[in-house]
Formats: sequence, C-alpha cells, structure tokens
Amino acid sequence: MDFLTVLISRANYWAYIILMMIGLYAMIAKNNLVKKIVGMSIFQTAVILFYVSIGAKQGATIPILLHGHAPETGGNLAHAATGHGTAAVQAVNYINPLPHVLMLTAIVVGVATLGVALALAIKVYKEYGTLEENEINQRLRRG
Amino acid sequence: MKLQQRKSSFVISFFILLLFWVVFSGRFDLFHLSLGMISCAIVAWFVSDLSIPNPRPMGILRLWFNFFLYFPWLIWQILLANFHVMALVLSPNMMERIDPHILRFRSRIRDELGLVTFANSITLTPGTITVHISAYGDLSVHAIDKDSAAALPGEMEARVARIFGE
Amino acid sequence: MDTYILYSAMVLSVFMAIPLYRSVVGPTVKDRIMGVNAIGSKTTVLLIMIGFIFGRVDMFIDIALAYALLNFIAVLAASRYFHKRKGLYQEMNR
Amino acid sequence: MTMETVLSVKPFLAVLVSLVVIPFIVVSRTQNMRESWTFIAGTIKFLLVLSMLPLVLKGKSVVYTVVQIFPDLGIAFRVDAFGMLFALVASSLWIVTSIYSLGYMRGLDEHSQTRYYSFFAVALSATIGVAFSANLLTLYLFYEMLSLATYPLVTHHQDRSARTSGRKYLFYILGGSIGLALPAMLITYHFTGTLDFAAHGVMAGHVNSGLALVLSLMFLFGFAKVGIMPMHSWLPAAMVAPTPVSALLHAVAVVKVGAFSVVRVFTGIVGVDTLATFHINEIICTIAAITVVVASLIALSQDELKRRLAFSTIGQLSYIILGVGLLSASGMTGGMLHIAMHAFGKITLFFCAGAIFCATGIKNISQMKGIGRQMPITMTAFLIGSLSVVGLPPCGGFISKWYLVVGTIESGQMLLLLVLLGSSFLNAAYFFPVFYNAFFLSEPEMTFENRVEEAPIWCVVPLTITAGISMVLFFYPQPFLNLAKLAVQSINGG
Amino acid sequence: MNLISALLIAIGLFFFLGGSIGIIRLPDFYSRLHAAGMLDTMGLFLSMAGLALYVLTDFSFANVLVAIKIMLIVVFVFITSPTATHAIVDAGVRAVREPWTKDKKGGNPI
Amino acid sequence: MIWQLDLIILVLVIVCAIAAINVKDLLSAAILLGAYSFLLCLLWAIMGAVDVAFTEATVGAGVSTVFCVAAVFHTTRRTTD
Amino acid sequence: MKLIGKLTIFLCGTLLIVFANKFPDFGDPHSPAATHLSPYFIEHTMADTSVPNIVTSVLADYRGYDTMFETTVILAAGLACFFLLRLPEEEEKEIYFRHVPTGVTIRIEECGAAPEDSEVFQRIDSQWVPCDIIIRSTSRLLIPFIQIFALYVVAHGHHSPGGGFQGGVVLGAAVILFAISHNLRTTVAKIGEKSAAIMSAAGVFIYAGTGALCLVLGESFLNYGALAPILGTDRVMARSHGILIVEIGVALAVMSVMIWIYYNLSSAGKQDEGL
Amino acid sequence: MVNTLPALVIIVPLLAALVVAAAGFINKRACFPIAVGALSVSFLGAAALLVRVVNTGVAIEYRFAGWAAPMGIVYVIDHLSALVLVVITAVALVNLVSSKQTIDREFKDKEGAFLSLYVLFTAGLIGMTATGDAFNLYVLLEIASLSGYALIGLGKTRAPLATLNYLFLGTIGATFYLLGVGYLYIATGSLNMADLAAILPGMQNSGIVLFAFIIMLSGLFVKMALFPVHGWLPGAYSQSSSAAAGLIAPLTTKVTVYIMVRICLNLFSVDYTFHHLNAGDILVWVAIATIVFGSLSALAQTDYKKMLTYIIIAEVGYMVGGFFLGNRMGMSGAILHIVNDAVMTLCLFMAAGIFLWKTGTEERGDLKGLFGSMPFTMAGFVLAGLSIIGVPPTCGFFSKWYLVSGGIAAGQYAFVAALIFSSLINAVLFFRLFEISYFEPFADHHHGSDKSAGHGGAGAVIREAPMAMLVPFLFVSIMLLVLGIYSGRIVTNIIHFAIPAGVI
Repeated sequence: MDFLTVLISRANYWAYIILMMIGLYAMIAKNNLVKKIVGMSIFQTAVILFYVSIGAKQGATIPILLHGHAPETGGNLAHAATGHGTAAVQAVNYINPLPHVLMLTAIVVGVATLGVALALAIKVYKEYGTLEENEINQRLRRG
Repeated sequence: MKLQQRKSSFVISFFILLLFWVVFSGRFDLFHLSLGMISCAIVAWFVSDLSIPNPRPMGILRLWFNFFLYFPWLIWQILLANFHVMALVLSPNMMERIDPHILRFRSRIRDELGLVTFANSITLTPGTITVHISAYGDLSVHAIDKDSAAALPGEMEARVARIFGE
Repeated sequence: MDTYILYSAMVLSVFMAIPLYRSVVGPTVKDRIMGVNAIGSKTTVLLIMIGFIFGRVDMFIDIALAYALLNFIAVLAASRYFHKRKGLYQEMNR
Repeated sequence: MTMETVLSVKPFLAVLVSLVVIPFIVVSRTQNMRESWTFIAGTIKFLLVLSMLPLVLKGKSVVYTVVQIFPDLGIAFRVDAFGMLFALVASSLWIVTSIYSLGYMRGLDEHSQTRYYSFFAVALSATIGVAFSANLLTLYLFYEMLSLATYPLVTHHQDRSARTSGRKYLFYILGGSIGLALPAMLITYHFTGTLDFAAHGVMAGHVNSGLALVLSLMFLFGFAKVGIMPMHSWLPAAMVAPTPVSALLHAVAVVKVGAFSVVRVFTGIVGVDTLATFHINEIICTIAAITVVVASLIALSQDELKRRLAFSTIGQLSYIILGVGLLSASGMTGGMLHIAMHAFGKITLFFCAGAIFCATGIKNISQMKGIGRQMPITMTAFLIGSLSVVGLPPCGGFISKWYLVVGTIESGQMLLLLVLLGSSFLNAAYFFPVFYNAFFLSEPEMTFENRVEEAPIWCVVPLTITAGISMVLFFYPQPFLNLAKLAVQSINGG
Repeated sequence: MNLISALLIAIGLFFFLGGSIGIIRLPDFYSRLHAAGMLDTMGLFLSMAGLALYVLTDFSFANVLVAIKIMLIVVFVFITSPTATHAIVDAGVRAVREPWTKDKKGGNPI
Repeated sequence: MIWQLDLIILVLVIVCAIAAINVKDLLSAAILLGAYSFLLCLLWAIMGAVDVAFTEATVGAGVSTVFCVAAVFHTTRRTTD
Repeated sequence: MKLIGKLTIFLCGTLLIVFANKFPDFGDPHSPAATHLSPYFIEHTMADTSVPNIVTSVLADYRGYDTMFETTVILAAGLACFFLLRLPEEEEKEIYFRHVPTGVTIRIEECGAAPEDSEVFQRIDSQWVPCDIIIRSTSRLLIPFIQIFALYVVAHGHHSPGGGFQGGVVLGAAVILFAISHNLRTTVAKIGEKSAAIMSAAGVFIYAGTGALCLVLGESFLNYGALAPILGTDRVMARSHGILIVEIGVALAVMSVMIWIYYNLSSAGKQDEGL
Repeated sequence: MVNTLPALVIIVPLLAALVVAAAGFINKRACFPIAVGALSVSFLGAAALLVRVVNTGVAIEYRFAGWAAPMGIVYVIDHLSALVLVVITAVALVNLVSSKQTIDREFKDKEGAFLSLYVLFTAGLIGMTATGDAFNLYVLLEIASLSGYALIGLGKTRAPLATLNYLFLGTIGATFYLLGVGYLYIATGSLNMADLAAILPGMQNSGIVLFAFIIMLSGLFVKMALFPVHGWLPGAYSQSSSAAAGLIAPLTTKVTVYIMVRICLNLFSVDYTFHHLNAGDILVWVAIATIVFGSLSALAQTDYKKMLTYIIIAEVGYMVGGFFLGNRMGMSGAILHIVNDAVMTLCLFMAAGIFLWKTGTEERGDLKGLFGSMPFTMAGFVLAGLSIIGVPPTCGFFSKWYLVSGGIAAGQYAFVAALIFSSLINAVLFFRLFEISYFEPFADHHHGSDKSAGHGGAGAVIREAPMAMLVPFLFVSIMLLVLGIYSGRIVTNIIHFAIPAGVI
C-alpha cells in the first residue's frame, strides 16, 4: 500500500520525466527531421503535463465557479455575483487555475512551433529531396 | 447562385442555426441571445451558398420530419445488425463465419443528399460499408458476411427514397 | 451511481488500449487511422463520464462535442493522403 | 612628484594636429597640396612642442586630461622632461623626414602616396601621444595606435615580401602588446590601483619579488618595439618598407617608442627602488647586454645595408635599456640621452641608405664599391652618422655613450663595461666595410652604366641636416642633456 | 431510472468491448472497420443515452439542455462516423489494397 | 483529479509516445501524434484542466495532425528510424 | 548520435527523477503552488471581473498581457510559414476538369479554352481525387454547425470552458475541413490568402488595440475598466465585456492564422492545390 | 506620458508589426516607413527611460491591466534593463535603416512579412528585457525565437536545414527554461520575479530551487550557444540573409546573456548563486572552454560570416565567464560587453552585408582589393575588427579591460589567459582578412549586384556601397569609438547601479 501511495503521489511527475526523455531522445538521436519534430511536440507536451500536475488538487473541482450561473435577468450579473459569490467561494474547492492559463499559452506556442518546423521541413525536402539527416549531410559533403 | 435563392437560404440556415445556438448556449438573457443572433447571421451568411443548395422552406421541414421518422427505424436496424456482428466477432470460429466480399448494385435514388443518406445508413449498419458511390448511384459495398449483404438494397433504400420523396 | 460511472470509465479506458494496440502495431496506416478513430469515439464517452465524476458535466460536453467533430477532421485529413494519387505510385503502399 | 604642474591643452593639441590634418591630406588633389599640409602640421607640432620646452626646463610639467574613462583613470597627458626629450626628437625629425619623403617618394614615383602621408601623420600623433602620456593606459593606447598605423607603412609595397614581413611585424608587436603588456598592465592595476606614472613607481609595497620580476619581464618583452632579443626579428623584416618609413619609424618613432615605453614603465610604474630591491635590474641588464652583443655580431654578417642598420638598431636600443637598467644617475642619463643621439645618427644612416637606393637602386653593401666618389655628400653624411652610432667624437653619440660608460663604472658592473666597449668595436667593425667599399675600392667590374649622380636634392638636404645636427649635438648637447638630467633628477631625487 | 441508465451504459461498454475485440481479431482492415466503426458508434450511442438519462434523474431545465446536448453529440457522431469509415475504406481502395476474401486470401491477413 | 483513470491513461500516453517516435513511417507517426494528443486531452480533463483539455482537443485533433499530414504529403513518408 | 542521445537522456532523466522526489505530493491542497497566488484569483474573479470561469479571467485579464503575446506568437507562426514557404504565383501549364456526372477527366493545355463556370464541369487538381459525394455532402452539412459551435465557444468562454483560442481553432478547423472535403482552390476563392492575412493581423490588433484604447483613456494598458464609460457599464462589467472583445480578437486571429498556415503547408507554398 | 513609456516601448512596435503585416498585402511601400517609425519611437522611449532611471535612480514599475505585482504582469525598468533596451532598439533601428535595399532585393513580395517579423522580433526582445514576470519572459522568448527562425530560414540554400536545427535546440532551451519556471512555481507558487526573489532566500536548501536554477540556466545556455551546446549557431547565422543576420546575430545571444544575468542577480540572489551554490567556478571553466573553442574554430573557417559566428560564440564565453567571476569588475565587464559586443557584431555583420552586396559572396578570398575600391567601408570594418581584437580606444578594449581585471581580482588566471588568447586569435583572423583585402588586387566581381557602377574607370574607380548602407555603417563604427571613450561613464552611472551592492 505504501508503494501505491508513492506511485499515486508521484506518478504524474515520473510520467512527465519519461515523456520528456522520449521527446529529448527523439530530438537528439533520431535521424529523420519529421521524427525530430514529432519528438519536439512530445517534449513540449511533457512540460504541459508537469504544469497541469502542479495545478491538480485533491478533492477540488474544475476552476469554473459553481455559482457562476447568476440569475439570468438581463445581465446585471456582477452585483448578484458579488452578493453571494465571494463569500461562498473557497480556494480549496477549486483546482489551481494559474497553471492552466500558462499551459494554454504553452500549447499555442507548441502548435506555432510545430507549424514553423513543418514549413522548414518542407523547404529542406525541396532542397535535398530527403528528410534523413545523414543523407543530407552526405549530399552536402559531396556537393 | 441567385440572390433571391441566397437570401432564402440565408434565412433558413439562420433559424436552424439559432435553434442550435439556443441548445448550446442554455442562457437566455438578452446579451447572449443577441450574441447568438450575430453569430448565426455571420455563419449563415458564410455558408448560405453551400449548405442548402435549393432552399424550399416547406420541403426542408418535410424532409426533417421524414428524417425523424426514419431515424428510430434505422437505430433499430443498427441495433439488430450490431448484435449480429457482435456475435460474429465474439464467436470462437469467427474465421469460418465471416466471408468478406464486395457487392455492387445501382440505387434508384437520384437526389444527392438521399444517396449520401443511404450510403451512410449502409455504413452505419454493421456488416456493410459503402466503399464507393458514383453520382449515378452506383454503389459498391463491402459486406462482412452473406447475411449482412442479403438485406441490401432492400427496405432501407425504399425508406430513404420515401424521405426524399421519390 | 458515481462510483459505477467511475468504474465504467476505468473499464472504458482499459478498452482503449486495444485500438491503441491496433494503431501502434499497424500494420497499415489505415489500421492506424481506424485505431485513432476508435480511440476518439471512446474518448468522447470518457470525457462525458469524467464530467459526471467531477459533477460538472455541463462543462465537459463542449469538449466532447468539439472532440467528436475534430476527430472527424483528423481522420478525414489522414485518409485524404491516400485519396490523392500520390498514395498510388510514388510511395510504398502500406 | 612634487613638481609644479601647469594645466594646458597644448599637449593634446600637439597630438591632435597631425590627426586633424589627415582629412585635408585625403581630400587634397595634388601632390604639392598634400605635402604642404604635412609640412604645416609638422611645423605646428614642432612649435607646440617647443613652446612647452621652457616650462619643462623650469621644472614644471604640463598636464591635460582629455577624458576620464575610469573613475581614477583616463586619457591624460603630462609633459615632463623625459617626455619632452623624446617629443622634441620625434617632432623635429618629422619635419626632416617629410622633406626626405618628398624627395624619395617623388624620386621613385611610389603609389598610394595619400595613404602613405596619412598614416605617417597618424604614426607621428601616436608617437607624441606616447611621449606625453600621463599614465600607462594612455601610453598603451597610443602604443597600439602606432603599431596599427605603421602596418600600412611597413607593407606599403603590397607585394609578397611586404606581406610576409607585415605579418611578422604584427605578430611580434601586437602579440607582445596584447599578450604580455596588456595583462601585465591589468595585473599592475589590480594590485596597485593606479596606472599613473609616479616618480618612484607605484608597485612598491604592493607586489612581492616574483610578481615584480614577472611583470617587469612582461613589460620588457611586451613592448616588443624595443626589440629585446627574443622579440627582435620583426625589425629586420620591417625593412622592406620605403626608406623614409624605415628611417623615421625604425630609427626614431617605433623603436624609440618601445624603448621609451619600457623606460617609462620601469621608472614610472615599477619604480627604480623596486627594481633595485628585487635585483630585477640585473636580469634586465643581462638580457640587454646579450642583445647588444648578439645583435652586433649578426649585423656583421648582413650584406644588405638596411638589414645591417636594422641589427645595429637592435643593439643600440639595448644600450638604452642597459643604461636605465644600471640605475645609476649617469647610466640613466646616458640611456635617455641615447634616445636622442642615436635617433639623429641612425636617421642619417637610413637617409643615406635611401639616397643610395634612390640614386642607384642598390641595396647591398658589396655592390657599393666606389660609390663614395659618385655620391660624396651622401657618403660623408654616412660617415658622420656611423661615427655617432659607434660613439666616437665629434658626434653626439659619444656623449651618450660616455655617460653609459660612466654609469657602468659608477654601479661597478665591470662586465657590462666590457660589453659596452666590445660592442662599440663591433659597431665600428660593421660600419667600416661600408666606407671601405665606398671610398677605397673601385673594382673594375663594378661599373655604373650611367654615371651616378647624387640623389635628388630633397633627399640630400635632410641627410645633411641630420648629419649636421649629429655633429652639433656633440658640441652643444645641452637641451637634451639638461632634459635627461632633469628627468633622472625627478626619478632619483624628490 | 438509474437502473436503466446503468444498464444502457453496461450494454454500451459491451459494444465497445466487442468493437475492440473485433479490431484485434478480424483478418484485414476492411473487416476490422466493421467492428471499429460500427460497434463503437453503437457503444457510444448507448452509453451516451445512459448518461443522458442519468442527467435527467435530477430534472431541471438546465439538465434537459445538457441531455439534449449529449444526444446532439450522438447525432453528430452518427453523421461523422460513417463518413470517416467511408473515407478510410476509400483510402484503402486508393492504395490498392485488395480486400481479404475467403477464396482469394488477398491482402495480408493479420 | 481521478487518480485511477489518471494512471491508466498515463500508461497509454507513454506507449503512444514511444510508438510515435519509433514507427517506421512518417504518416503513421503523424497519426500517432494525433492519438497522443487525444490521450493527453483526456489526461488534462482528468486532472480538471478543462480549458487545457479543450485546447488540446482542438489543437491536437483539428490542427496539428492536419498540419503534420500536410507536411508529410509534401515531403515523404520514408524514414529509416 | 544515438549514443549521445542515450547518454543525455540518461543524465537528464536521473537528475529529473532525483529532484522529482522532493516535490509536494500530487494534488496536495497545501502545496505552495495551491496556496500562494491562486487563491486570490479563485476568490476574487467574480468581484473583479464577473467571470465565473477563472481560467478565462486570469487568461484575459490578470495575465491578459501574456495572452496578447500568445496570440502574437500565433500570428508570428503564420507570418513565418508564409514567409518561408510562399512561392510566387506562376502560370499553370495545364489544368484539369472533371465531368461530374460521368467522372471523366479532361486535361486542357495552355491554349485550350476552359469550360468556364459550368455546373457539370468541375475544376480538379492535377493529382487526381475521386469524386466523393459522401464526404462532400457530409462536410457541407457539418460545417455550419461546427462554425456555430465555435462561435458559441467563443461567446461562452466566461461561463464554460473555451474561449477565443479554442473557438478560433475550431473555426479554422471548419475551413480546413472545407478545404479537405472540397479542394484548396475553392477554399482560397472563398477566403483568400490576403483576407486571411489581414484578418489575422486585425485579430491581434483588436486585442492590442483594446489595450491601447485603455491606455488612451488614461488607465494602464489592457485595463478594461477604462472602457466602462464607452460601454456604458460599471467597471466590473466593463472588464467582463473587455474580455469578450479580446476573445473575439483572439478567435479571429487564430482562425485566420490556422487557415493561412494550412494554405501554405498543404500546398507547399503554391496555394493552388493542396492536401 | 512618462508613466506609460514602459508600455509604449513595446506596444508601439507590436502595433506597428500588425499594421505592417496587413500593409504587406495592401500597400507595400508603406511598410518600411511604418517599421522605421515604430522602432524610432521605441528607441526614443527607451532612451527617455534610461535617462529617467539614471536621473532618479529608482526602477520604474509598470502594471499591465492594472494589477499589482504578484497577480498581474509588471514591467520593471531598472538601470540594467533600460540600458539593454536602448541597445536593442538602437541596433534594430540602425540595421533596419541600412538594409532597405537588401530587403527589397532579397525578399520580393514578402517585404511586409519580413518587416513585420523583424519588428516582432525586436518587440520580443524588448519585452524579454523589460518584463518582471518569469513566465511572460518565456512567451516573449518564443515570439523572438519564432520570428527569428523565420528570418533566418529564408536565407541561402542551406538555411532551412540550419534553421531547423536551430529550432530544435532553441525549443529545447526555451522548454528547459519553462521547466525551470515550473520548478520555481511548484516550490513557491509565484511567477513574479520580485515576489520570487522575496520568497527564495527562505528556501535556499530546497532541492527544487536548486534544480530550477540548473535547468533554467541550462536552457539559457542552449539559447546563448555556450560551448557544448553551441552547434546551432554557426550554421544558422552564417546562412541567413544579411538583413536578418544584422539583427539577430548582435542581439539574440546578448539578450539571453542579459536574462541570465537578470535571473542570477535579481531572481536567485547573488548570495544564492555565488555563495550558496558556488556556481561560479564551474561556469567560468565552461566559459573558458567556449572561448577557446570559439576562437580555434573561427581560425579554421574560410567563410567570412561563418568566422564571425564562431567569434560570437567566443564572445558569449567572455560574457558568461565575466559574469560568473562573481566580482564587481567582472560583472561590469560582462554587462558592458553586452552593449559593446552588440554594437561590434552589428558593425561586422553590416560590413558582411555590404561585402555581400558588392561582391556577391562571403568567401574570405573574395574580399580582394576592397581597400582600394571601398576605402570608407574598409575603414569602418577595420575599426570593428580592432574593436573585436581589443585595441584601445575602441569599446572592445574597455570591456576586455574590465573582464581581465575581474579575472585577475577573482584569481581566475585561466580566464585571463583565455581572453588574451582569444584576442590574439582575433588579431590573426582580422589581419588575415585585412591582408587579403589590402594586398591582393581587386578582382572584378561580376556577380555582385551593383552592376550599375561605371566600368569605364578600368578598375581604379572607387565604388563604395550605396549611401543608405554606408552612412549607418560608418555611424556604427564611430559609435565603437564613442562607446569606448564613454565606457567609464556607462559603468559608473549605469552598470554599477545594476549590480547588487553585495558584490564587491
């Protein structure tokens, strides 16, 4: 049982390390450029996993306020919310939203990087007719 | 496309989309409804020349009505066929019982949407998958065994044809 | 009932390993696409179930819906690769 | 130093004047304009330097800070006796050399004269800057400026040999200054907290003997322009330059800047007391003595006149170091005086070599048979110059060498005395064949197809002047002697 | 009510299981698609129906909307799933894969 | 946070990641990357990060897979590792 | 390279695992991360911005500046893909048409006249694609719903997960679906590259411009409270509406950038025929 | 107005970038003036900020969205960041002005995108410099990186491959940085630098913080191309077009070094970095390796631009080593070198651009005879070379002065030796170039672009670069001297305030 608690309390962190290492390995050791790009994607998501794991909170609900559905009477929402909202909201009941915000940005950065990397890969292919790094290097050495 | 057609197409899509908006949104205050109106208008304008090729308000209503009548029957067929394939998959001597083959026939449905509905219905019923469909209604269907293939085109074609008024 | 849904979700996620196996092992790309499609449909259900477990299902439906729609696009894009003739001559036809 | 100081912008102007003139040289359309600008600048510079002489002779020093770069360190000028001595030599000789270059460059119809005159002007600025610098940073700055400005001059011909020797030149000079002098300077700065030249040096009390020795040697070799023995071989190589360049720069500006810097550092930074306490001066003297002897011996074996002169220069420069290394009053006076005396002597010799080349195209001594009869003025000047360099009366060189000998005796270094005397003989030995060839040999096969005339008038006049000055200095060495004595006084006394 | 939804979910899971097993067992990918595409869709439909029913146990207007939305997913899946299946089959045809048949043994039965 | 599901999905995610970088076909790699995104989306949902899950679902399924396939379409599927 | 890779990951992995052991437990409600900053956001979001979705309020208000640059990152990616890949337009040598009812393909050389604007003839790519009515019809049917759903996601980012970014991606995906199910040329004819580019810049401009407007109104950058007089609401609601405005900007930018990137990637810069 | 300056410095370029991106599709001629105008405004703003900070001596804080420090994002402009801001904007502006013709020629129909990315890159760097939020820095880093990839990627034929490598390593670097921020967040729960700096001293023994330090620095080292992870830099920079290289090469590594300084000084304290961890010694050795490696590799290059890239690597070694000497002199030297090296590298790359423009190649051998044909350019080039070598009174000398003094004060004689060694190698490198261009006769490069120049003059015609390139170039090379002479003031008035009082 002790092992299980350790496993549960750390599993996410270990998983993020494994994923990160998979990505890093692909980026360093793989020969194919698109493979490297795939590795890069995995590498970036590993960090996202790490951050989201930081944000997780035992026994809390998702970071959208339960009483957010204020009376639907013509939009004067704020006063209704301030009326009972602030008093009722307890930080311990909601998952930490900050890492989520950060990770939204990280995902966006990830997809942007992916797009640019793929564009570059297409250009490389047009130039050399292959995506294998060793073949490209051979060609460079010959030419 | 003519402007008149486009206008009516716009109106029809607008109301259909608004219905969906309301279902999605679930908020009925003025602010969100007006947002919905704007959104639906934008989308309807954007799609007015492609989603509904020849708009006839009554026709569309009848189509939907017929479609909802067809739906339970289809579900029932799917359910039956599902159990059939389920049994096939789970049976120990599966390799003997299956007999994949390709079936070719010509449907009498001419309406494009009808053909698509028919093809998708065929695909949805387990045991048969539409492989290819031509504009004239030539279908090739992959069937997993003889029983699944036997029902085609059969009743399903008739019902689909009825929806589209043929 | 929540426990029941939790266990269902667990069972479902275990089932997910099978299409994953198919998409990992292949052998053809179409098998993989198919596997991903199957994962997608299971995930849609799982998302709703997670919503129930959190007790906030209304928040999860949007995700599931987006998921269902976009999974379709991904599968379509992947199979579109073969629709173009390129799949026919210039490449190995796995 | 407890000297009175006068704040004046003159030192800065003296440095600046030849830089200011460069744009005018560059935009000048005709040769005449270019040269007249050079003259104007040279004259102004000389007058500026001269105008400070009375003050300096009165024992005051002129100071001016251009810009304060570090809180306690900046680009600053300070004119004291020693600097004045050197500046006087350099600025007066610039005018002479300008005249000479005029003849030489026109005579040989050299290319890229604009570049030549511009960098000449820069080099002069840098030389005066070194002479007037108030701290090691300023000195280093102008030292580097001089190295770089000389490079295009050395490689003026832009051919293969120029390239090789340019490379060698840079290797030694820049390598020395960046690799040795700069770290030495920074280490000094770190330990002492100042780089200002002070009468007794700034190192005393801050460094131990090992560090002092290392720093001294780093400075000695780092200022490679002084040509102390392992760092000397750039000097013969640099002789590919046009002769006025060799003359001014390799007899006066560059090498003397090296010597001046070393002396300045030893007296102003390391300090004579430190040198004496840690017995560093003995090591320095030994190195200098070895250089003297070896350079003289090598000079004997050179056939090309300019190379022979170059090795002679190496030897003569070490006299200066030797003299200062003796640390006795006479020795130091002799060393400092030698800067001036040797300058006038050696520049005469180079002018002569240039004139011969200009007139006949000959570079080697063995070919100069009978030339003395064709070019009597030149060769007479050559005789005077070599007498001065060897150190025989009636030439200025005798006086400085006299002080050096007295200095060795004062400090009781009999071995060094021997070295001095011996090397003088060697000097005589390598100059003698030149006259012998020129005046007493007339080999039958040695025929000049056309009768050789004297070199162009613009070449001959300067060398006559310098030869004359060399002789005058024997009879009237007071300006330089007084300055040198003042300098030594301020170093030892106070 | 709960019982019905639980039952529906269980049947749905059962279909999912069938689909998964089919994906493994069937010989070539045309036949696997039958299992993967259809049984999964059915499983999804049933489980969703069960879940929608479960939502409706706590009956309120908001929950009705939620249930409708859940069923909307099903509708969309019913539209997209056959199309996706068809696209995959088409891809297979374009890549010149002969379907596996009993007599010919074409393709690679795995 | 539902740790039971979390553990199962984590295993699947890692398997998927390893497969994605080891498969000998770039199109497959792209598709497996898509599957990887799907599973991650689930993982975020399990940990309660709904917005992240939503983004991952849209980006992973809708966009990045398509981009990858498009890129592979214009380059090649061949890979030696 | 393989060895270096293995070595690196071994080193990094060991290091990471060693330090991972020192973390607070997974899901610990008393970890510093859960107690230092986030409680403020959770407890004040309603009072400050009147947005129940805390992620949205933090994203677009508390850390709105981050999000502005996040959108800019996307724009930069779009620009980068365009900049790297786009090729100059060139005359097409031969074009292909399909007679829809029969499926016959015809090729028209340079000089030949194309059957313009005809219902029966359909322009197709040089790489032949099957005439598939199923995919086309289904996509046509779905696209409006995907789009309305996307707009819903954008508009309801305050109350449920989603927001500008997700909505924008879904919108973009809808267009991509259109391009996949039809062809790229049709899509480009509908939403041109130029408009995609301008819209993407405009989207970010809406965001940054809102911020700048606040600046002009005398508050700090992106302080939507300054918009209250313009919107005619109190400051808290102004923040809420400000968030909506910037979300719309984000959605616009993200949608058009996704389309733009897709155009360039799928056609390798030619933008005539794509995936 | 003054209070909004920190925002304006970055917002104006951002808005301009958006406008330019759109204008590229509407009216191409409007792009360039807008970009130049925006960067000018930004430069003036940065200068005003610097003046204000120096005059008041107090850091300026700007709250975005009106939220106070730990909640919202703040910009903190102190002496250090104001100085770097001025450098960034100035370098970007000057390079932009000088490369108008290059842009027009090399990026036909894409000027809008190029200029937009250019301005975005600058904006990213500005933001990185000014921000006081650890995560915001990551976002801006990515903006700068992404636009940098694009700018570099459209260069010569090998550029895409080199850029892809750059992208991979850059992503690793940025992600490591992000991971470090995550570790800090898990340990403290905060993202604001000032807030973190207040919390961290209480948890100096925490392993998480230690690891955050390690991983953040490793990420930055990848980004700044320190020795074992430098591989991406030479390829990327030497393959890019000259307009892009003139922006990216001077700024990227410098700003990354600045961030490292920032993190070590203001986030983790001096106490933590130097006394608790004693990180200095190891990192100085790494820096020494970088210097030696960079110099030696530069010696092996025949391509002029490639040589410059290796010099950049060596210069990174200077800065890192100088900073980690851990004393006031060394740090001053490192920070001063950020400024000086940016200007020097700009000058050298502008020269490279001019050579490319005139001769069409970047091989060393093709510089033949340029002293004769373009004396003004070569004068500037010589000045830049001397500055890199470290000859007074150019600015390179003075930063080297501080660095060497710092090395001596810290007793790191190996570092001093490496610096001197590198200076000597630089001397060899540049004099080799000078020799080629000085000694060898001018070969008429017909593949150069400037065909309009008269061929009548039989080789003697002086064909300088176009004025629009030459004037900024000469301005920059004169700045080398000016910076050198004023370096003492920069150090005493600005840099000394940037270094915490605890450093001796």
